[in-house]
Amino acid sequence: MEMNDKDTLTIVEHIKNFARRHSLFVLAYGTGCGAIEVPPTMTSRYDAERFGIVGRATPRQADVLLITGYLSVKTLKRVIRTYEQMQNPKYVIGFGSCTINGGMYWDSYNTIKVLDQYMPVDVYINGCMPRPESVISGFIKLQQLIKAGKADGWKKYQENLDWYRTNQKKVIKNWNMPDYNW
Amino acid sequence: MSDNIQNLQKSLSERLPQCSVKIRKHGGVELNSSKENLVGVLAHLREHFGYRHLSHISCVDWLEQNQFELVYILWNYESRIQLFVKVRLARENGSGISIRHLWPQADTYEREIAEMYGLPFDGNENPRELILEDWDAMPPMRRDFDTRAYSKEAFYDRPGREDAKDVRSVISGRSGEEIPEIAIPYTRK
Amino acid sequence: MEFSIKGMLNPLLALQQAGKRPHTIQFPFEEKKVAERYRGLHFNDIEACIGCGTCSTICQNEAIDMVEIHPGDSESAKPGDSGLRPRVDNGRCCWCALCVEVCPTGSLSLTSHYNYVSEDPDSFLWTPGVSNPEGRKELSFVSDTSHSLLDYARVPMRELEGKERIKSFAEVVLGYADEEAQKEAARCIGCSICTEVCPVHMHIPEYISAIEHGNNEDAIRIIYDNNPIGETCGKVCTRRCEEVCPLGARGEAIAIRWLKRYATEKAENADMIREIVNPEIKPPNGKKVGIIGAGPSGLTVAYYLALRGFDVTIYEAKAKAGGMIMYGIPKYRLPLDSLDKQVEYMQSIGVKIHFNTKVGEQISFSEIEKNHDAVFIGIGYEVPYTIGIDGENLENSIQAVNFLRDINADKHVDIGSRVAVIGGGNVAIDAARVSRRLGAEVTILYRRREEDMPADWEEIEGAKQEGVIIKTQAIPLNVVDDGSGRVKGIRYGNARMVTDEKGGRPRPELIEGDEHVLELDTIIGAIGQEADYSFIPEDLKEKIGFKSGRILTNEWQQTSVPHIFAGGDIVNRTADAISAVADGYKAVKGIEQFVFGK
Amino acid sequence: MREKETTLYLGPQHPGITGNMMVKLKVTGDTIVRAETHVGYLHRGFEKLMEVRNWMQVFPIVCRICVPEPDPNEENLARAIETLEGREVPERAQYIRVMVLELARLASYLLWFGGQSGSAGLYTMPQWSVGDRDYILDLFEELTGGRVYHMYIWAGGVRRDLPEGFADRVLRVMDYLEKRLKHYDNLMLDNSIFQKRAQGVGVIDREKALDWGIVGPPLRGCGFKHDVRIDDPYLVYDKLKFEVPTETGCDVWARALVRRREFEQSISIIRQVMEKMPGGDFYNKVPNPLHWKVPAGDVYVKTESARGEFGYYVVSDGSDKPRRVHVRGPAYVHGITLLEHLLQGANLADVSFIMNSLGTCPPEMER
Repeated sequence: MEMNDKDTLTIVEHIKNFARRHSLFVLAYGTGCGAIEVPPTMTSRYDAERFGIVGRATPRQADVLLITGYLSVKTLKRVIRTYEQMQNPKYVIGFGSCTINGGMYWDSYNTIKVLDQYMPVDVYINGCMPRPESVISGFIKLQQLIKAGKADGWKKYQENLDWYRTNQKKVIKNWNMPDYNW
Repeated sequence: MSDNIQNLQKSLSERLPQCSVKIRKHGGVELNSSKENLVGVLAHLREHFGYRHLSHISCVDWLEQNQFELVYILWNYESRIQLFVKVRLARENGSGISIRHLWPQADTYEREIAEMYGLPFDGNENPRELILEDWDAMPPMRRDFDTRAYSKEAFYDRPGREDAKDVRSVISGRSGEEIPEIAIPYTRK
Repeated sequence: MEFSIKGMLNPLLALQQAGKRPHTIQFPFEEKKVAERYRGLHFNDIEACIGCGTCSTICQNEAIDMVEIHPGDSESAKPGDSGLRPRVDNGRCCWCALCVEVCPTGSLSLTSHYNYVSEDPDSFLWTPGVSNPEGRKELSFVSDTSHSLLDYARVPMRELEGKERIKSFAEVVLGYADEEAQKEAARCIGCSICTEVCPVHMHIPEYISAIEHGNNEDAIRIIYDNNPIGETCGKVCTRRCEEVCPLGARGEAIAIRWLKRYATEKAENADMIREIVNPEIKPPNGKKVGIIGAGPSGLTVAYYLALRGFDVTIYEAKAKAGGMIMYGIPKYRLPLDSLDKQVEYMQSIGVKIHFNTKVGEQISFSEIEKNHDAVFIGIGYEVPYTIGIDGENLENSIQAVNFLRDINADKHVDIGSRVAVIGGGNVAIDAARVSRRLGAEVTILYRRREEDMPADWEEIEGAKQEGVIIKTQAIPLNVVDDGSGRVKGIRYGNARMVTDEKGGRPRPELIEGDEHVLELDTIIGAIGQEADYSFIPEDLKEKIGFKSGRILTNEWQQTSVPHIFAGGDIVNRTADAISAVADGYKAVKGIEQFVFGK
Repeated sequence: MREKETTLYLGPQHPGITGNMMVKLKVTGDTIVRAETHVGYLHRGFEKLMEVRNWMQVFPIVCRICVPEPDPNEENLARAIETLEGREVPERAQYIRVMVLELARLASYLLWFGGQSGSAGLYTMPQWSVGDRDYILDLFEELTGGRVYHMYIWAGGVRRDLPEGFADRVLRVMDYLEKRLKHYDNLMLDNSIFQKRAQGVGVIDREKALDWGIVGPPLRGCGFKHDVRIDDPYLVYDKLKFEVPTETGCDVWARALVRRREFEQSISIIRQVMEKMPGGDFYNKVPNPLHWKVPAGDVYVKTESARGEFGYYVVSDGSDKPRRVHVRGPAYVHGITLLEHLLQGANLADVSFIMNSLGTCPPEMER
């Protein structure tokens, strides 16, 4: 039942996207200070599990990578490695100011400023740090994007890998990481 | 309390004549030691004065005097008097002396200072990087390291904010005011 | 260790919680109301904001840019407003709200709105108030003068007591001590909004900053950069700068005038000024400029032209330089030696002044014209208007300008013990306060309300403290004479204020029958002055354009006769020293351009 | 025959680790032979950034140094500046600060309750305690305008006065938490599983703890009574009555008990503070922040945070920017020297359990 209209998703895609957006498994990696608002989001007061958002221990099991704020160069290296280990489709949510334009660490010698130079970001959440409500809104936004077939950062990453690599290697001096095959 | 401090100051000056001892304005007692005497002094304080708790080791870069200052902050659980031991070291090619045989946690402090200031510690040749990774510029905590310039060079800024204007130049441009050179250092930045 | 029964059963007690209503907030279906002072996204009241940029300066994240909302805003903004408005980069902001705490006008606030997500990172650049006009209704973390980090209270100026003052002509204002000045200077936020409304565009934030740092000599140099009578202005300036000071929006403006006074007084004599300012004097360029009138505008022209290598000569009708600031301002506001010191300094750098040389009497205008490459006229308004009521030409009905001039020239004036001053400007207040010092009971009669008085509020306050009675809404009707050609009193009528149909300011209307007579010895008229142009030859007068008593000039103070320039009260309407200095400063450029044919 | 040594990297991405850090372990079987702590993943160069910002601009930065409990940082910096300047802090502000610090301690302990039992596999506890922690965050939000980062305590006092009726709401939350403690005990401290996991694990010798600069609950868990609030009192702690609980087990269990008992003490302190809260000013205004200079000098101030002595060494050269702000977080020693020591010979399964018991907090180790 394929439809020829380029802009229309196939029925199969629709079903896939339905499944994807209602089981967003989040990788438990607190990369920055925004991680402190993740436990309240996940636990009883805000209970993100209502939306199928569940924490997962390893990148292989996870769909969503939360970049909870700033990334030091040292963490960036681990984050890239983690991101590349995640299975497609995968999504990245940027928490707060630091991921957008450096936030309060705009002149720090050890943190990157613009996250989307190094990896694709699907949704940004306003705040420093974002409240649990904002985090949930971020997830809802991500669900909407998935539904519309627009959360395709992972495709962008594959297509523009060279560009990302160049940027990544500019800050990560010792690139001793394996290449992952998606 | 102040009696205790004075007694302490007195007995410290007697027992450690190689140091200058003074009562600090903001509490506690301060000892100034030379690099050579430092380890002996600290060991003595620990053994005979009850300064068992090493709170902190800090380093201050006095670029103007071309010196590093190491500050050892000690605490006595009984007398409850803070003690500062300070030592000045040469900034270029200087080195401190490790005290990790006295307090094992000093090891971490020394590694950090070595990394962040480029000040090695004799007796602590721990090669592991503590905080930074593959750092190849000047040690970042040195006063002459310009973090803004470095960050501008190393990272990207998001474009879109180039149209920002400076209030002072807008006002002076509009009024035709010519700001003389003598005034420029006083202009708000 | 054994497992205890308790240790195995107690955890099961958690089951008690089953069946209890969960405390989960069902966001987004149910929203928790955020706290009243929550720090969410910014809102800026665009109307109240004056674009001082203090928010941008305090922001440690460099998250705030000052931008034009519409292209050209910064060009078209009214004075007292930079035309720029803050734009916040929410990719930088940390919502610490320091910007709110330092906003002098209180226009910037944080709202309770925080929830914003987007896939577009560029959409996080917001202009508060423009991007979120609805934010006005959601204000939460707002600025308040009691919490603000800015100091809204001025360091009070020490003054003589009212009773002490009227005993002599000693200067009323005592000046700031070093500490006071530094404390007052430290209040400044350095925005430079004030510089635009200053007619001369003095470098106000810079010299204030220099004072704050204790670098008074730098402050003096900065002041002398475009104002050679800074000390005079420091004492008597009408200080429009203070009217637009952002701190004045919710508190007291920086005491810009007193700070200038403080700095300039640090140079105690002409030699010290010379030493500190140490101006660069260009070698003579062979061009000669004649200046008529040694008032503020003439002195300014002379000073800066002399520095530029011109041969400058001033022709002054009176025995001392200064014009109206010498003869029109009482000594308790501007002591004689202060002015002398400034004039002496100017003479030391090569300004020549011919005193007691009235043009048209001792020397003719055409002679000056002939001997100089350019001529500057700065004669000021010295001829008083008459009040226009019956009997005002009686013997002891005098004019304030003449009265002040005579007093400053140390002449004896007998005003008796009861005096009425007619008018509400600074000259009226001066005349009243001088009369107090001569021992008289003084009443000021003014047509409108006190808030309509053109005089400085500080002067009005000062007069009140000294015991001057101010009768407002009182319209003089006629002078009552005692039959022997002397004034016995003045008949005035009380007035009510009626709104002007044309939208102007309310005007007084006489209340029929509410007339009174005030008995007195002297009437002093102070309702304005005009200029005496009689020295200008008729044929030249026709060529120079006039409009309602004032000479028309271009932006460089050049009249329609190219080599004649004019400035001060005879050109501008503001009638204050600083505008005269500004005219002089512009004329310097005009003359330079004219002489060298640029 | 010698068993084969394997290298294991625990973190930085690991669900059991306390924040973004890593422990490199050499193990034989599941016994740890040697452990190395690797930090720096959260290094932002705060101390450098503070040197290029003026004294007022430093305030929003310091709270980010310790995410779970930012207020001791604010208190330290404020007190350091006040000491250098000789600035008086109004009494009301001091009481408010104590309240804020104790609330922060409670919030931090609630998070710890969750972390400690979560790392033992008791997943109900974090659902409760982290959820309950939110009520304290609500109080913070009402008082300061921010949930996590408060930027509330600053030189000269506090930023805003207490909102109307705030005391009632604080006391209501205290009553609630006190009631909840019983439930926590059922799930955690009275639970055989937890007891079995905690007792005799992560033992540190008392003398070593003293020599090594161990502070806070780990030290008090060794039976040594040291608390900055008592030993070097600041604010109005000397006017309040509270106990400093100690335990003698030197193990994870002892530390847990110490924290559990301190929790009650903090509630009692907050109640006293609310009762004694004086009126008057809450802020002694600092000079214009754009050119505020702090007199030259150096000072070491410390605050008892939930994890122990939190110290700031602040040097001013008399200019408008700090010369040096050096942070001594309790986790600096706990997370590196002590953790490496305690992990030697420990069971692999206990790593995150021990780590939690020490209150390891990476952002304060590397700033």
